[in-house]
Amino acid sequence: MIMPQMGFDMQEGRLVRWLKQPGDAVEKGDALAEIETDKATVELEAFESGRLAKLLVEEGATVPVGEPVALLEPLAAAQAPPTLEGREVDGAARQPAPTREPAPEGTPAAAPPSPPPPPAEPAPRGISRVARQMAAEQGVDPATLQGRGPGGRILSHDVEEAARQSQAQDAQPAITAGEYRFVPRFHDPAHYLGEAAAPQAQRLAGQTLGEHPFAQPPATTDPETTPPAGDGISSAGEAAPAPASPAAPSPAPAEIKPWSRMRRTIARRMSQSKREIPHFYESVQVLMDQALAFRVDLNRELPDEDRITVNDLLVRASALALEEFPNLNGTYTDEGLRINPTVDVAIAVAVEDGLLTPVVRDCNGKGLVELAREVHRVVRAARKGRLKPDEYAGGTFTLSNLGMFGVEAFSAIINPPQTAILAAGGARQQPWVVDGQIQPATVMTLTLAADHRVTDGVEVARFLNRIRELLEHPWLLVNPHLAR
Amino acid sequence: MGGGEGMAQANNPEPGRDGWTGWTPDPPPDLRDEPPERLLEYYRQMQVIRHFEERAAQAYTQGRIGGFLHLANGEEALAVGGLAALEPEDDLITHYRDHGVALARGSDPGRVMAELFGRADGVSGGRGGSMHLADAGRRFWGGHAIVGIHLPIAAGLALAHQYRKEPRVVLCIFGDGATNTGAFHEALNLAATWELPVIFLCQNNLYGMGTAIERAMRVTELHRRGAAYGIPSARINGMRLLEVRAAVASAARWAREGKGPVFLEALTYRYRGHSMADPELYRTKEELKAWRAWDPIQLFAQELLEAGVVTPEALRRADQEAEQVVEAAIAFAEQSPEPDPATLHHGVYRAPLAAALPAGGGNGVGAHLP
Amino acid sequence: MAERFDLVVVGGGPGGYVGAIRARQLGLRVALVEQEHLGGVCLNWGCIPTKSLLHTAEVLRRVQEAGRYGIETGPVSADFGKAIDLSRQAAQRLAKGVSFLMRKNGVHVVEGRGRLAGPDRVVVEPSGEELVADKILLATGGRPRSLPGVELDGELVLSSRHALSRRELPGRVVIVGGGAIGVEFASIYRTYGAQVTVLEMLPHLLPNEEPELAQALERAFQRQGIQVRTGVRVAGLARHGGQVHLTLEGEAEPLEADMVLMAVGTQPNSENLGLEELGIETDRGFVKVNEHMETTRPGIYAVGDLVGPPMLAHVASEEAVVAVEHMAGRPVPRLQPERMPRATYCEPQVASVGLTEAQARERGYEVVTGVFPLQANGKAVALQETGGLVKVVGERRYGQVLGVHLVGPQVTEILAEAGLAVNMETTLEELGGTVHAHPTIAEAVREAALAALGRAIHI
Amino acid sequence: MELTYREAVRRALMEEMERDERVFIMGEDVGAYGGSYAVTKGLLARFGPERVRDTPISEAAIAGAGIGAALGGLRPVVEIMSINFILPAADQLINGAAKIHYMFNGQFHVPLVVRTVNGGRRLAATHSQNLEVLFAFIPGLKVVTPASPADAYGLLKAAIRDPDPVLFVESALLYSMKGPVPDDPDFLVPLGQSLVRREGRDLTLVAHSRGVVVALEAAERLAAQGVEAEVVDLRTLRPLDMGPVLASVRKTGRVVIVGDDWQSYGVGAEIAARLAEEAFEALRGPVLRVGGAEVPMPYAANLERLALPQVDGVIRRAARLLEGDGAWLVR
Repeated sequence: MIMPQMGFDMQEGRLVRWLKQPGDAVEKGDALAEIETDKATVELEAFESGRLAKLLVEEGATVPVGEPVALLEPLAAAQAPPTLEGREVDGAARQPAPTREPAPEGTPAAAPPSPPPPPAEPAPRGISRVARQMAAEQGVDPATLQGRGPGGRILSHDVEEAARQSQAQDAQPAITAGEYRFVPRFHDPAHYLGEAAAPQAQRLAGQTLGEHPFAQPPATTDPETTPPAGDGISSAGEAAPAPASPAAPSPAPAEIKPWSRMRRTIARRMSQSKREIPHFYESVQVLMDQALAFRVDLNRELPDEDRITVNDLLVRASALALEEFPNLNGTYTDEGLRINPTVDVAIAVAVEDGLLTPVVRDCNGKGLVELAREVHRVVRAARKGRLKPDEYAGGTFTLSNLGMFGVEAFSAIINPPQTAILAAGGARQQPWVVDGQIQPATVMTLTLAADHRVTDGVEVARFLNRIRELLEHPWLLVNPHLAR
Repeated sequence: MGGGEGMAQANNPEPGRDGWTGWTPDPPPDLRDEPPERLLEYYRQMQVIRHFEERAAQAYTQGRIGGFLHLANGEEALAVGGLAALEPEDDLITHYRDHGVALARGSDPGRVMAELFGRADGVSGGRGGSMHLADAGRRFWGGHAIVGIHLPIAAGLALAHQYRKEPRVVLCIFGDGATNTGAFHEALNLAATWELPVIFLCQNNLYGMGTAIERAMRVTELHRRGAAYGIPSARINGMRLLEVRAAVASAARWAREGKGPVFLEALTYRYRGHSMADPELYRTKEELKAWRAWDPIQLFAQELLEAGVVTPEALRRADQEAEQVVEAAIAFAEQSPEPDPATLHHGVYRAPLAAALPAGGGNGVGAHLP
Repeated sequence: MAERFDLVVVGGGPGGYVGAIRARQLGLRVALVEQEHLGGVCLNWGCIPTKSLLHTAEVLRRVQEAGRYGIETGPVSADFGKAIDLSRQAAQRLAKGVSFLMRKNGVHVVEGRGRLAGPDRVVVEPSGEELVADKILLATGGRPRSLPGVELDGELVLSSRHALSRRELPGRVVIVGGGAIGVEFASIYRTYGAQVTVLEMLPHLLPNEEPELAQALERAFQRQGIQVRTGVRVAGLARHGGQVHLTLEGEAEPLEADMVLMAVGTQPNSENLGLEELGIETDRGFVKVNEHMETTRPGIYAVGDLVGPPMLAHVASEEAVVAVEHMAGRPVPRLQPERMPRATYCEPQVASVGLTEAQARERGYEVVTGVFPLQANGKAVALQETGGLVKVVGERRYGQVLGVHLVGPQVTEILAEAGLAVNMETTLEELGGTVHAHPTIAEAVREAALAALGRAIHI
Repeated sequence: MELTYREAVRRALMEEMERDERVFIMGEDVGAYGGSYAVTKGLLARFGPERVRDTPISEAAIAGAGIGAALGGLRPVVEIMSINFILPAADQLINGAAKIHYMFNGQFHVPLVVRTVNGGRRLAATHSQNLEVLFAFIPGLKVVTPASPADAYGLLKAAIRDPDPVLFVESALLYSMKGPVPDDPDFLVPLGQSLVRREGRDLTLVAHSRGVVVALEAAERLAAQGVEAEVVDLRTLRPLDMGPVLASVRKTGRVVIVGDDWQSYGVGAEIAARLAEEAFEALRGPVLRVGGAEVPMPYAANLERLALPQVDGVIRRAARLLEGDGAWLVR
């Protein structure tokens, strides 16, 4: 690897930081190091896959364009196990550029040997409990912080500083007390390219199409890179893949990946729900053509950021129907059913390693657009890990929508202490018989799981039929009191 | 309105003629209705472009390519799909992010690479470089590197067709940033007014250099800008090759029938920086990852595989062919000589300078040579 | 011919020499200018010789109190001059150590007085040698202040520095100033038998510490026969023969003394440094710096007593590290002055780190405190030194430990634990949940934390 | 045949459009209105709206469409109503037209004529400029400034038949000037040839555009005093033909350069530099210039007169050269 030319006027670059170490496997396209030029800090990109054999240049060194900075063993050679030597920085490695000529002979400074270069200091990792809690409260991701406490420990000041900055940005994207920091906006492909989630996400894991790199499930399935889908909402649904059946015996001992806190919480709550709540299920099929057309019409009038999604329509329909079926909006207690004064719909949102259920309060106190806006806001906040505790607790009903993941129908687990959860599959075209004639129709399957202690089959059926009615006559979603 | 008599109306527009209707892009065809060889060729072309640009990037970091290098990784479907919809006698003009377009138009990869290397065998003789590729034989009128400059020129090319009553169209490709230049607005207005046969294909990759579209314009649905000039306009998914091809083909049909220009906004994304010196501070890695899930080549390959119209082996063969093509292009470019120094002053003008001038005194340059 | 360096350090105290070493570790070429002794006030005229004297006094006190332990010693005599000699030896040994460190690390030491001669150069007086550097670190330290109009004559009115070389024990000493230096000398002189009076303008000794600590100290001083006069102001000072008469505001009768020790604070050595010429701003003599210790002139940094309180050796050292790392473009740790540990070696010792209760309230914390008296600590009882306490200041929201305050035997050594707790932002639960060895004085820290949680075991 | 400058331009346009159906004109108000300076009057009726095209007020589009049409094989003659309005089109002309042939290695060429007008009377700062020199700076463009009806006629025909982009700068103040024009539809004045408009032995006056008229009048008045001034009309600013200028200066040793453009960095500056490089030994005195005052053009009549080259100014400089003959060498 050489010091790359990164701009027509670049003569030399400073190697700011190695992002890979000797012995590390390198994929084509990986960033190996950060290079600082006069204009910017850019990444040194690997144009081949292989293994980083040796660093020829120390961090901080300034290197003319075209001079080697590291040795990259191509893939074949890299198959050999890495040697320890590879980890050593060559003795002849370039020292940080001397900023002055060497000391003149005879001066005391010249006599002793130069002290060894400072060892690379370890990345700061620690975080105080105080800082961690504070970060959780303030919606600051500790991983984004650079600790400035002892040894790089992240302390409360660091969190406060970050929170202040982020608040300043939220409040006003102008120059604040400090330096202006540009925060890029996320351009969601789903927003621009359509409703559907990224194409690869639609494919079920494990499905392969043959022996070609593109035939495999894409590399993008790692959770970090899973594109935030248009409505990327997941659910604690029973459709979640069952634990893998015992795999072929593997020579290495199985590695235990510890449960995250979120997974533990989900596990506890879902087990409790299934244990304590007598679930029963009912499904209806809804013709969605009208709703989809209605949505398109509506969106034509709306600014981009307020575009209504199918999910929004489902929230709306559920909320309106719940108003008429307060039992399903109630909370089971041993003493009796608590009737909740407002309809607060929780929406299951897939996040890394689990799901959150942000709540939209008082759904029926809002107009459709306002409701949608609020849904988008809380879903966005959930994805960004910026939900405040009171934004994900205390819903009266949950909607779980896996439609955009190509799921046809599924049933979900009630989110206690709620009474019911609605599971929505995808709207897809299929033959439909009307008056003895087959014609194409866009059909969506809705499945309600309800608590049998609170309600019974007929009430749930009526409730589902009301939702169906609302969705099939979508203008009712704007004004439910209109005659059909 | 419409018909082939656009010119006659140019000076006598009907009062109140400000609407447009009647055109919508064709939907993409079913894969299974396409000849598999053709689909495979599209795939191969996209891979050639992808490899070509990757190797160019590498050559750039090695200092073998100079100046600016603007890559279009992620936008291959637009180039290949868009040009698949053109006839050979149609015109093509584009902006500086032009490698893929040149290759998709059929320019020789070796000569394109040689141009990047600044060699005599380059498509522009080494005088143009990455931003200024052109291929007269393929009616490829150039990569133009001043943002928006080529839109009026495209209108003029179309005017020539209209003037001669030839059923040819001009495909004019430009970025989202160009839609903020004065030339864009002037060109759209002129083309609309005169019903010139131009397809304005806006490659909306969401950023003009590092400025996100919403930071540069209030109307970010760029097709609405076309509509503002009375041009039939549509937004399409630029990551889906067949969607691009179908839309451009239906636009070309419309223009060819003398009904005037069409404006297409193709949404796409550039996976690399604006140029090689781009630190990409203006977008997040998450965003880049999210868009990589829409990689047009991967998307196309998966659709082909799912539809069962090609085999993984065939794709792999195409991959290999693409790599071989690009390696050969590099080799060709490397062995190509530098331009002859004696040609420095050649071709500033096409006309020979007035013969009567005294030697060394006349043409405004000769006298100043050392 | 000017010599060129990456960094020139002016001053070889704990700020200057530590900065120089860190800079060498980072690969810079460094020169250090020192006009007197490497090690600065701390080694030569501060921390180290006083600790030597305090230790000698401690030994003497043990012997004097031997009877309490049933040990008969007969008449005890002590040579104060010898104690002073020992303290000088300690200082010299350490100064040599610093000199060795400079050589070992390749710091080019220049003798003389450094003064800024330009944004990139320091001139050394009297030689006139010029040192040119990219960066300059000012660490010229401070010197004892006196009261306005009162000359430090070294005979009757002394600074701490004078006192450290005065071999004769005065009969009656008045110490003006009840800060750390004042109370440490009070303990020394009293142990050797002098009559000691400490005057403090503010309501308590050690006015920056928790009042509980000061009160405990004042009680102990009174038991030892040290007169403590707080809330008093010196109105006049007159020399009469070999005596000094101090008049206190509102009091007719003057205090008589054979010697007055001025311990009213430290002033920065910021004069004749060439600051004004370069437009480097100061505030009441202290050089103004930003959080990276950079002065208002980019490239020139200042640390230690020169930039203001807390005027402690270890603060100067840490500031120097911050400054040098910033010069070298490294990520710089955040300096939090209130999280710097403070140790005072009077008898009994006083130590603290973090916020006092009042400071914590000022900052809007919902404060909880826990106090554990050493009467309930097994080790203290065994040592028969139960005059002391530990106070932990925490806050309710996260349970963060904000401050730990100690008074009692050997508590300066326990301070390290408290410093860790505060700097790592330990919670009361964590501190209270950490098992401490029994019997130790340190157990009191845990108990105080538990007390703050309402769960102390031994009270 | 005797024609005005305006008629000469119109006649050249008509004849070329008749000769070659690829030739068409477009510009703002060239058709129904008849042209801002009435140059294109009657052409719409004669050639119809396909070939006489009124455009929107879109200078960039006009120039760009001209480039495109020229690339596409037509011979567009586009009109920019006044050179004061050409700046939006400068991008198209400088970054487009001037580059395309060279940059694409001769694959394409741009046979485009951009007609426009400089100067004016009482039009003040934004409408009186002589910006032709901006374009004369650009290799790849040709810049033509006819100063007589015959040259207007012959140069325009040559420009239309030329394969390269030509900026054809007419002079607003000369439109009504009358002069002989050959009655020959194939009369061409080659681009890039200067012309000696009047012979003389004592002094050389070099001029372009309206400056030529000033120089000729000055020469007349000098002749009355027995001084014979030679007047060289540059006619084409790029490519510049220095031949007649050098020949004349080698003969007279004295030179005054006359032009309406601002002196600094102007045409006169270039001529003076070329003389210093190529005819230094022939000079018998300093190279003097008479140019526009370095101010935005004022509206008031007296100020405007002061701001433009006048015959008197030329004569004063001529006198200085003649009277001080030899003195400057001693000094």
